[in-house]
Amino acid sequence: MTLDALATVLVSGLVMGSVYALMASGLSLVWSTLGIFNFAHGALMTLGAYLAWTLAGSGVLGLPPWIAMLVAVALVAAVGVLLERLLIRPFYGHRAMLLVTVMTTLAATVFLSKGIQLVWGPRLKELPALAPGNVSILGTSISAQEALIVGVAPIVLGALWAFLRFSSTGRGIRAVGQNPQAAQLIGIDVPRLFAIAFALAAALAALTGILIGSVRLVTPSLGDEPLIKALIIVIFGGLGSMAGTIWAAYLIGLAEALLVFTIGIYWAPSTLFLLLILVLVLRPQGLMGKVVR
Amino acid sequence: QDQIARIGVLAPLTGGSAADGQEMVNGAQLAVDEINAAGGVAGYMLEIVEGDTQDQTAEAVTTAFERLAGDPDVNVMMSGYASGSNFEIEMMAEQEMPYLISGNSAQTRDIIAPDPDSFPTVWSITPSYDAYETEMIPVLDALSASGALALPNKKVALISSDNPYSKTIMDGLAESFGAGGWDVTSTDLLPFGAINDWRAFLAGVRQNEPAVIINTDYQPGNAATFVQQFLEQPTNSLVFIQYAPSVPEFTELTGDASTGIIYNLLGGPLESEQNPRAAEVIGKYEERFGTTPGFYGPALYEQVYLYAEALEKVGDPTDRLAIGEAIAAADKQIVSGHLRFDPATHLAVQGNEGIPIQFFQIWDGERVLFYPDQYATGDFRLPPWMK
Amino acid sequence: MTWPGAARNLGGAALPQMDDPMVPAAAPSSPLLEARHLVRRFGALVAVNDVSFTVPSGEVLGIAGPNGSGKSTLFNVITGIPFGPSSGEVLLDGRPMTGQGAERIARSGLLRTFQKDAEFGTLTAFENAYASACFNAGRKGEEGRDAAARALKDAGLPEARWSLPSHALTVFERKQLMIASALAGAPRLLLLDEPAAGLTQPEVAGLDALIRTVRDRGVTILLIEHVLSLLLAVSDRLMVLDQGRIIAEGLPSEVVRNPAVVTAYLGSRGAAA
Amino acid sequence: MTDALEVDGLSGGYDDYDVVSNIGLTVGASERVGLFGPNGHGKTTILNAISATLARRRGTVRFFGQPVDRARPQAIVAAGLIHVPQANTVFPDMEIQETLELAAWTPRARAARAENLDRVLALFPRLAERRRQLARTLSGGERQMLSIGVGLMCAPRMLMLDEPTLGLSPKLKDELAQAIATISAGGIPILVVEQDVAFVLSLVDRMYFVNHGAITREIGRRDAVDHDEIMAMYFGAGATA
Amino acid sequence: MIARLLSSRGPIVAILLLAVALALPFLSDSTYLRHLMILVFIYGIVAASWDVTLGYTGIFNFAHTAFFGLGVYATGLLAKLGGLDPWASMLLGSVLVAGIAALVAWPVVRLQGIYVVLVTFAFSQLALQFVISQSDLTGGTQGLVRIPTIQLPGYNFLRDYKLGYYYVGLALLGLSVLGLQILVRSDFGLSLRALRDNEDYARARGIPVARQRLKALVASAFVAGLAGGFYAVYLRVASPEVFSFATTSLILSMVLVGGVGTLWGPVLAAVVLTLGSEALANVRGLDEGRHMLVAVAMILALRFLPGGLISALLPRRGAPDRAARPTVQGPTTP
Ligand SMILES: Nc1ncnc2c1ncn2[C@@H]1O[C@H](COP(=O)(O)OP(=O)(O)OP(=O)(O)O)[C@@H](O)[C@H]1O
Ligand SMILES: Nc1ncnc2c1ncn2[C@@H]1O[C@H](COP(=O)(O)OP(=O)(O)OP(=O)(O)O)[C@@H](O)[C@H]1O
Ligand SMILES: [Mg+2]
Ligand SMILES: [Mg+2]
Repeated sequence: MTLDALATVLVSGLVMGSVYALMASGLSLVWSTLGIFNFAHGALMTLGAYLAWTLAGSGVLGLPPWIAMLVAVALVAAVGVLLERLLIRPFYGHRAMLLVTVMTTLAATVFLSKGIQLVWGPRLKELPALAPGNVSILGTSISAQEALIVGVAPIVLGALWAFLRFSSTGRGIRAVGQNPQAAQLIGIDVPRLFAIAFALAAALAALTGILIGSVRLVTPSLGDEPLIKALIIVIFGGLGSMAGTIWAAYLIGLAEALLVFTIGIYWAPSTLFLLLILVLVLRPQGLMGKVVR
Repeated sequence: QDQIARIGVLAPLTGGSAADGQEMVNGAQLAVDEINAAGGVAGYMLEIVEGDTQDQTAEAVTTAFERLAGDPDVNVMMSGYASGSNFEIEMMAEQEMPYLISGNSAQTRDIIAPDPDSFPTVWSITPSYDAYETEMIPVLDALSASGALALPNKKVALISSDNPYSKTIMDGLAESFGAGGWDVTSTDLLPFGAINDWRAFLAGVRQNEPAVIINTDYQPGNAATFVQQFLEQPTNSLVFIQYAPSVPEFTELTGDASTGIIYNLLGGPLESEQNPRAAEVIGKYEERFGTTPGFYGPALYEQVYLYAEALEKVGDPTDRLAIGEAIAAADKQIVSGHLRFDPATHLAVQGNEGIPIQFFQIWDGERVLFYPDQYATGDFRLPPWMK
Repeated sequence: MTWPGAARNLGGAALPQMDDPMVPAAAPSSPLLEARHLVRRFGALVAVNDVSFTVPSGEVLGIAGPNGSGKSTLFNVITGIPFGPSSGEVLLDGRPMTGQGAERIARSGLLRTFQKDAEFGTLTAFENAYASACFNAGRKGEEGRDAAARALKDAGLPEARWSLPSHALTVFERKQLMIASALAGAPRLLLLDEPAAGLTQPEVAGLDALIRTVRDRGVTILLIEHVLSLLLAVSDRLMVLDQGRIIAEGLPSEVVRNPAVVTAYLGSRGAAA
Repeated sequence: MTDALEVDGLSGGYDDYDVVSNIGLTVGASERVGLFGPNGHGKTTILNAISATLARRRGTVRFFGQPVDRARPQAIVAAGLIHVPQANTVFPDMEIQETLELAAWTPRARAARAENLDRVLALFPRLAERRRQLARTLSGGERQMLSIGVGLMCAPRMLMLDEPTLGLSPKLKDELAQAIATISAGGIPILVVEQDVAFVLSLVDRMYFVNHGAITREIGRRDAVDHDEIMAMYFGAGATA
Repeated sequence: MIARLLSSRGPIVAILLLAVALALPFLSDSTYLRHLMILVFIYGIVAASWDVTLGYTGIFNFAHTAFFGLGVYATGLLAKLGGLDPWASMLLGSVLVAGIAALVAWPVVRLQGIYVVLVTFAFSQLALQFVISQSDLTGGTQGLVRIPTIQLPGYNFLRDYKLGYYYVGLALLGLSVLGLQILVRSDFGLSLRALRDNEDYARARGIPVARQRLKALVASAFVAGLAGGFYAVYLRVASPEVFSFATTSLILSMVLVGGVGTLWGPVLAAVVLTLGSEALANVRGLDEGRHMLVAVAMILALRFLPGGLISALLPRRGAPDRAARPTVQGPTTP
């Protein structure tokens, strides 16, 4: 491989990895704290992108892109709180909680994405770029928007990690996920932290949706494919391990870029899947996960 | 006092293709309302029943079909497209149900051509797609000959996504370019779906600098991304994109960036002074629904009229075979050209005297029809990125 | 699901059956179990550190030691559940067990209970015992139901509770069930991990009797216990672990006087017991 | 001086039935009180009802004179009534040190965090050795130590301990008894559920005997019940356990 | 056996339902209704067999729809390109699917809980990708059309207003559920539930966890493959959408709304969900709204019938109410 090609692969892997990491972080947050897979994550991404579109230039309100993005993120966080109340909280302690919440969040996905189609129609939308133009990294030209994602991702992820690790609310969220009863007994307001965790995850989803939406185009199915990818990354990264998730995101992004370069885009996804299966057979506890025993 | 004849419209009303589906129903409704306002046909008032084919799964299509077929007043069905494979044609034939369709003509032909007599009631108003594969070179030659375009070399790069429509066209193009003495530098195939990164292909293009770049993926979103990424570092090449630029969304998404892109259409609305029918139908549609239709709205509009004329002739909607026969005899000007059916394939006849292939170039958001000459609305111009 | 056959067959089943073919008579010549240089590491921590011992057939070997001294880990590596040793090996009747797969080890007669509750929560108590009879002892159908009923009776679980899903049982009943299901699986060596934890004194007394009955039927027993009254009463021999190593071994009455044991494990009050 | 805990007519249970009913008990301002009785007869349920971790409960509970029977669990903890649950696994994927620090959650507890942490680590040196070990990998006894340590980190004004000696070695049990005595000598009243009668007798001033979801007997220190009498009580009640 | 069958209300309800199902074509001659019922039968089989792995064995198997889809394609290819009799194709197709399931099971039985989702999901993506890429054989995204359909001597399935398909479908459903019922009530079924409840403990009681899981996967895949085979000969087309996530979530909703860990629950939910959402399809102008309504109804059902639809018909046997302990639980890593 020439140095040039290597740079291309690196940059494109970095872009993909950053996107994946952003997508997966919110999902991982909910998984590692509440112990559920939030299948509505993708729909929340889409919702964020559409809300931002409505608020920003092309939409009704014509707010500056940055403001529109923040408002949309806040709105989606509120939706997240609502979803937690309606879809998650009633099922705590259900004997098949994991599966049932898969279903309720899937139902929410249907509801949200059909609702999005009703409100915004099936046509594609274009979000104004937060950073217009192109930049060149390592001699490879990418859009400034993608460069922005590469830059923003580590900041957001680092902040999230530090929040969970060091802030007391963050630690509380982790504790609540691991043992709600014990958390109650040290004085944690369990329902509140559940809601915070969900709101945070929803906000991350919206942010990701908006960033992706400004690189690609906004469609009602914007979040579908990212959801699947994120799911894979979260599981592969290791159960309940935020750091593992992030590593897995970048690793898979790079691996994918490399595969696309070597065997072409057509077989890259399948090969990636095969690789994942192989790795799991060799390391049954995921990439970074601890042996759960 | 009037009896009712219902028209079953199979359309993807929910899911990813809902925009097309809505247009189909709108177009049909427009025609039905006109006909009813004029007093109906043969003592019948027309009425539309929708069958939602959702995401076009076999069971969704069959369910929609059965639901419509179960209604004794439904004696005709029509659709832009209902499934990817057109397998519903067989069900139509089993029930001798008149069925008018406009999409997927290759699939239609594959099912009907081996034994056309078994499908007396199924007709497609779209011609065979063969012209997509064969007409490109003559058109390019004509442009070169006229001096409108100076091709720097005889290299062409092709790319497609893995769906039967695009892939068939790409393979056909590769073959005819090869036969025409061209050097086909790539025939890349991408997985079907949303494609966000065309850069691997474009990198190859920048190396080879082919005179012509052809993307046969038909999805407007993908095409828009393609154009944007091409323009990041354009080469001195003619850019051709299959179908997608005909969709209004494409120009909305790309804005000025799409100026210079060319595409072609078979069976699409033929908007030209020589074919006033197209402007008329599109105008009516815009007035009624407030949006510019693509192809499927006008197509369903025409299909309803085809049926109404057949019913007029036969008089009895339940005489399905007679209706089918009456449709087969159609010989009229429609939005996409002059319609006659080929008895061997049950497709509309293609050609400059039938339904022509139309070549367009986008210029400042407008679509300029530059071929065939007798319908042309303007001339081909050198795209802004070419020297 | 209830098992109508079970209740019907109970009347006829004589309880202790010495001639039960699945419970072989003691073979005094060679030890039933031999552990050789067992080691289990967790990163830098050596939880079980070069432990070797033998258990003759028919014996009750008590195991004591401070918290975290490696007792439960020792059971883990012997039975392979959930993990085997880092090194060393375990022999049953002179045949090596290590690396065989946990269910094979269990089926050759090494049956354990767990320190934390373990049961098949949604299965009834009876099904819990039957599953063990069926899969561990290979007693299917009628025969398995007999064995399960007998084991439940032996363990003292009241018959009225047999058809409850086991997660609905009380703490003590679940302990009884865990032992019953081990018994139903035709054990040769029974490994009990703190069976008396959290039990009331009368219940401990009941456990004492149960352990003796099982032993008398030819089942060899390894018993981890912090409830000294029980441990000292039923053990033929006592082994004390500290920091993964055996620090004392011998007759219970002697071991409890060993100063090392007193400092590490018993403390002042324990020594008095 | 008001009692630390006054419970009157307390009932509680699961789904649609009561496990315990009409419980009345008091714990004096610096008193040590024991609860004992056969397994499954509702001791844990009583503590759950007091700490409001049970959805279904009725009756009155006063903590240093303040009614807390309508309060949510976090408010009760904030008031300083700390419940150390039975055989709990705390937070399986957290390290020991992290768990203990987290346990000082309420503002009151956070203020005394460093000091309490030192006390806990001094009480259970094993926890100090293993600061970075994940709770899920602890041995049964170590986990119990952590669970008690968590309770102490909450800056209790009163402690409710549910079978604190479960799985502890004799030596540690001893040390724990002493520690509890020290804690309570510092003015923290204690309500302890315990099966080891010898242990509980040596520790408490008063005991309640819980049987079939009700308190059936109160035994003062001066009543000087002996071991046999207690056994008799169990045998009278335990047969239906 | 008979006595045990009659000892609970389940089989009586089942027999009643069966009687209704048998009589239905005589009560209504609508081919539309018959078509819907045939879909119900097919989805009922897929959902019930999925529950053997998902509910009874506790394997987070997301490859079940892929097994169904492979059944569709295997039968379609054998009958169309292989020229085999469609009946034989259905059977051989399901055997093939069972074989593939055994291959998938190889990594699956070694993995813990949620990792199984990844492998099974990856497998179904691979299966889809494979089917699409082999377009010369499978027709790619366009699908495989004109699959020969089943025949009986002197009987034409195509001109009988779907009566024949109806009864074949019903028979397949009956046989599949009966077979699965026998399976889950056997000692083998007991061991599946045991290892679902506590894997390590199951090992400690001599249950060969990996082997039982493998058998459960293979058995449920075989039945799903059979349903796929019938789907292929009934609709006479095989298209890649059968692998789609939409299909997976439709059938998953049947399992969960019907009641996890039961066989009749998913079948019941197949009836309710299929007919219910079709009834809404008849309301004009509801379009996307109809899917939203179904979604809301599903959440409500999950919320207010935690034991599934089946629990509304049959009170759970054996355990008194206290059996269901509503304890709050942390992340479950089964
Ligand atoms: N998976 C693991 N990872 C790291 N350390 C572990 C693991 N399992 C056990 N340990 C440590 O190994 C030591 C021995 O544990 P073990 O459970 O065997 O103790 P024990 O003797 O049974 O104690 P107890 O009487 O308290 O139950 C403990 O210090 C424990 O913390
Ligand atoms: N979550 C629950 N749901 C339903 N019933 C329960 C639940 N927890 C406990 N029970 C029942 O309540 C009764 C009392 O249980 P509790 O745990 O209060 O008893 P206990 O006296 O603390 O017993 P132990 O000494 O075994 O801890 C028991 O019969 C038990 O089965
Ligand atoms: Mg232990
Ligand atoms: Mg208790």
